[in-house]
Amino acid sequence: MTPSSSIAAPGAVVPGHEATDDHGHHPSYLTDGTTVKSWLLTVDHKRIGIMYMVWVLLFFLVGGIFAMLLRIELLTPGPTIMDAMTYNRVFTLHGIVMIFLFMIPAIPSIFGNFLLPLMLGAKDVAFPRLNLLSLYVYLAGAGFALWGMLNGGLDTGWTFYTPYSAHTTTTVAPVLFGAFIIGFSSILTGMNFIVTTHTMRAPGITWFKMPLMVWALYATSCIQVLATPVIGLLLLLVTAENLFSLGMFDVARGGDPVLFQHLFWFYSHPAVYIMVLPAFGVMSEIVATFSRKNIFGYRAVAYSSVGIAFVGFFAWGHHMFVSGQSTFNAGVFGVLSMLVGVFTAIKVFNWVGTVYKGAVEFSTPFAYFCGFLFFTVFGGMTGIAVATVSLDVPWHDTYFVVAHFHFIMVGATIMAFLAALHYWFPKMFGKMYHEGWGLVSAALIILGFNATFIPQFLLGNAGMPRRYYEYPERFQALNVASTAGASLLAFGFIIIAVYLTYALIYGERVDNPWNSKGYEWLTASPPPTHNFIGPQPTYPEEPHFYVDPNTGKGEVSDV
Amino acid sequence: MAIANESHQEEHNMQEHHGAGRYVVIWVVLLVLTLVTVFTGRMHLPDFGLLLALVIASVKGTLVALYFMHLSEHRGANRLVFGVSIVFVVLLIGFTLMDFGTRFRLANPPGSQYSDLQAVDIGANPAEGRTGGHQQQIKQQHETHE
Amino acid sequence: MSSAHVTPGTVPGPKLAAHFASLEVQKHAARLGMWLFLATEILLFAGLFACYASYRFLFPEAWAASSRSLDLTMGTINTVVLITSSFTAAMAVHYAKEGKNKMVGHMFVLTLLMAIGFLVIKFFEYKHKFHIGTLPGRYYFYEGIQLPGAPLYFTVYFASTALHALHVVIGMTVLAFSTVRAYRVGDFNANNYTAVELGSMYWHLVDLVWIFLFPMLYLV
Amino acid sequence: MSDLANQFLFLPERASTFAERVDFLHYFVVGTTMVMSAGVGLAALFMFFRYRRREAHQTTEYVVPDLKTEFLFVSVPLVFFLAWFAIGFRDFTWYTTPPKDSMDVYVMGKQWMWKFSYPEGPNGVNVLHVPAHRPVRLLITSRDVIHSFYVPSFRIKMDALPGRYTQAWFEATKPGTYQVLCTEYCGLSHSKMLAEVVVLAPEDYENWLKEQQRGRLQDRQDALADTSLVPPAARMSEQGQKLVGSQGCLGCHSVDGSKHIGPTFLGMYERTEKLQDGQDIRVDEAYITQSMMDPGAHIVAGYQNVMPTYQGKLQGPESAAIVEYIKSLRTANVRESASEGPAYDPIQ
Repeated sequence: MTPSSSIAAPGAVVPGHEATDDHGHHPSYLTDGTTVKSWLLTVDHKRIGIMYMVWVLLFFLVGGIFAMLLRIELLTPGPTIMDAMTYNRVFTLHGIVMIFLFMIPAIPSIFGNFLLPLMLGAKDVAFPRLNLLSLYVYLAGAGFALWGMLNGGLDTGWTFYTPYSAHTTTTVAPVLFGAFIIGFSSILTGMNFIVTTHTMRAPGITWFKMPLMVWALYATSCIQVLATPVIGLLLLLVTAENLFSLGMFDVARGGDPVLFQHLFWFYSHPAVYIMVLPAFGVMSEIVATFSRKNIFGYRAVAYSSVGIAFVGFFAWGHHMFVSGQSTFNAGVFGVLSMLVGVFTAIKVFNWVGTVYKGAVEFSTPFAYFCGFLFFTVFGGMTGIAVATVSLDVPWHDTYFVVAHFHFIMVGATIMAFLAALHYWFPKMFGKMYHEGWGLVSAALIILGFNATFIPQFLLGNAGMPRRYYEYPERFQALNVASTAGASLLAFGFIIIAVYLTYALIYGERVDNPWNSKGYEWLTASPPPTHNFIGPQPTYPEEPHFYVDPNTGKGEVSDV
Repeated sequence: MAIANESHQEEHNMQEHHGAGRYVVIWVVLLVLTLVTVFTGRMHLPDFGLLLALVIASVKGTLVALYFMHLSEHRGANRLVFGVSIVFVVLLIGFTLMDFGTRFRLANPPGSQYSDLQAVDIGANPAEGRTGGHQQQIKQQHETHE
Repeated sequence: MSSAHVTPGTVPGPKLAAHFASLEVQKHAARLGMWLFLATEILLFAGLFACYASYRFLFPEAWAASSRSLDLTMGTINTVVLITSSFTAAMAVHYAKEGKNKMVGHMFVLTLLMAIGFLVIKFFEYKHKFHIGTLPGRYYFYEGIQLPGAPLYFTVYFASTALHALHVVIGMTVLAFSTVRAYRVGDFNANNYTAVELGSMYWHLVDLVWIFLFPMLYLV
Repeated sequence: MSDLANQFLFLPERASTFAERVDFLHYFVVGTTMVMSAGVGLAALFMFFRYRRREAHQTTEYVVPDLKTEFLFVSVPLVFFLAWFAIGFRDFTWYTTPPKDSMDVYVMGKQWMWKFSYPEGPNGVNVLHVPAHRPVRLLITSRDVIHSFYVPSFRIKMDALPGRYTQAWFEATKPGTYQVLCTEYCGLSHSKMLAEVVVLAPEDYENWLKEQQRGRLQDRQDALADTSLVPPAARMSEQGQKLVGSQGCLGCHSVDGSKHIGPTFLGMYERTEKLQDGQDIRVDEAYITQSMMDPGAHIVAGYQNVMPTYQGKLQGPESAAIVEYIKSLRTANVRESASEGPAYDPIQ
């Protein structure tokens, strides 16, 4: 890529930003209406984002408590604190809560909602009311799911494999129906983002000047729109199977449980990218900001997001290598899975390349970036390892797989979530948190995370299957190590909760503490209700353009 | 000025207004194709019957999408969205069928043409003791008769 | 959507929501949103089509026999009815562009009547099946077809036609709103017909799905 | 060398030909992963240090990669990934294509046990006997939900689908006992659905097979006489295990600790049971034998008197064998012949 001529306008005036020089003279979105109603019925994308944050964090807490219960139970080979049935329900609920209620909405619905219009110079998303609707649909689905959990819960695992899910006596139907409803929320958000990206870009923001976060959200939205309906239908079919014996996958009548798995993974594999692509987007912003550099290979990173979204759809069969699927299909899906790895590798190399000749400031979000980088490389490459057809045979459904996807889900997505939380905290609330505590908790979390999941890789190697309530004694040492790590991790989260809450109230007022040149920082922090005061900002430069204005065009050097 | 361009182009495309005659023609063609597909369907062509029916259906579907839904006037994203969704449907079905066709034969559902196993249940026939899984009701009927 | 920036006094047009740059953009957004929504509908049915395709692939004989047990005449009539209703829906858009609100209403009423006709015919088909026992899965008690896979066919049949019928009902609701608006308010014109257009697009999708379901279920 | 690697990676003992292939690729892949992660990490660390910020509003150069760099970013991982895929798929094809001369064993998963049967006759519950150095094809099925047959030491795994067969094959390389685990969640006692593969030297296997085919217990005496391999108690309990399957005991009594129509056999021996009339009884040989012949005599509290008598259906040595089998299911001895395994208390 070559710098376009528009780069030549150094030090451009940014009108939307002027009003922020004297704080308090314009109402921010936070102070514009303080009644409960003004929050609950708002169509402001920023407020919706914040409401999402409240709920999503609540569900993260619920899922986290489930996770800790699981880890405590696994301290000893036999029963520890609960019976087998409870354990089976708890791991199912941990999966469902974390995936459907936390992971999928986490970054897109909180940060995407908050930032997408800001990054595109728009006043709101294209369909603000649909946006609010998606929040309430999400809550309705969550309500259904929670109601089902309180009424006995279900023990199928989050994968709901038939025929077990069709026959189990636990409350499958309400939870599945809840997940089905949440699907609508996901679709609405996705539609909204795609349309917003297509139609609401401010003059000057061409496709290849969009922040990479937007590219990532765009790719994520495509997956949400195209994949979610399939799982919606499938959840309905399984619910019908469970309630009325509809018989679509009924083995006795020629139905095929492997067909269920095909349809399930057609959604659930791309769903992994719904969870991780926004994380990639967040990290592209953060690495650029903190090394004060334009992204190395912008187009490559942008295209690879779309590439992952597309190829990610056609790799689903690698979840089924030993499920009775044909050898031929295993080969096809095996090759396609490798391509996803290549796209991810492109991103990783370009992030590292961004730091080259940059000016790194090692603050909390960047600390998470470091953790993220390691976890993504390791998690991603172990992903390639389990997609390597013959290696999957011993690893399939063991703790190796558990560790791998937690490396991606927790290692990449939660690191990105925390990084985003710290990076955009000043943007959202105009307050700053305590940097020292930020670094301490980041260190704790990264350490705790490694201590939790690296033993699980080894457990998987040793052959411990997942979803085991009791296990042979030889696995105990590693399980204890993993539980110890999890406690460290939990402790890190508690510290974050404390200092961020403190910062919310007593934090120092700031506007752009990172001196970032991302588009979203062109407006005040916290932004005014309609995002910009006065005329809309112009966008003469690409985002994260840190070239010295005195040297004119900037020194362009090829590597 | 990307923003203006995309939406402006769209608006420009949609400005054209055609006479109602065009809709009538499409409608008639759709009805004729329906009759054709019923006719060929009733011939019960052995191998390519379904294929032919699907080709005709695709032609009909294309006509509906292009003219009733005005896709012929749309450009850019709208077309892309529709096209991509069709591609994904085809790939979903294609990969799944590929699996059934190439699987270890005994792993396919028993009684199917790709399996060597006998079917567990092949429909209702009380005389042979097969009840189509409808045992409960048959039993109850039995009891009420007695 | 708050409508703070409505420009009064010009040609009667749709309200411009505050966050859009122009009406052009607003219409474009609405249309693109609708296409995306239709894409999700297509993929929703794709799941059922995949089930259909897989089982048809595995049990061709049962499929052929079972499809012959359906009433082709009723199916054909339903197809004609739905295609015609789609045609009237398209005409409604045509008239909306010309500002003939009465005709828009009439066309939609015709569409709705045909939709009801479609559902009634479907009801009689269902009733017949409940009577002879060509029912899904373990409820199947029809003795006429003794082939493995036959109960599965009726699972697919009922699942897909029921889902389609649900869409017919949703489509009818959407169109009913536009009908009322066309008669009562009558503000559709060349500048303001998005509501009619989107409603009718949804209806065409319902038709489109049936165009595929018909040969798949009745003509294998 | 590879033993050291196995220790380091916590890999279990390597006991099949497939395991050797898998482990080779395992080292390659995991080694590259570690080198790559470390490489990226070190490169990043170096750059974080080398290019640390010197002033708050520092400006930087505008650096973009040229085509060559991007090509390198794509091609290097691609070459590695495709190489892994090629090796992996070759091995997988090998794994899913059993040799023509392999011996067939039917495996059936059922909540929550594994049943093995050989075309020639003998059946087994939770213990699979196979000869070493001979390819064995497993035709795996399930009676209820999906299970997955996993032998870590052989590195093999295959799902058991209800109503149809999947296949997997292996060739064990050394005699021994290897644990079988279920890896597809299958309900309450998923984690207790354990079994084992006993790999015998070819000649031992022949003997075992002969013994099995002799079938009736009358022959057991002389069989014992010429087998010094297994202690008599274990030998008898093996017969008993066969009998509880063939006599239908397992229809009502589980061997995994779960309560069914009758009390579980697991840990029954020497347990103190509360009877319906409130008395306690210690389960010993006499009580077990009496329960088989006159089931209604002492009913354990919480169970119905539904068991048929086996008077006349079982001969003396047979009932003795069953008693011996139940004795072998004492909690501490659940996996008595297993090389390693859990010693857990069953849920009562």
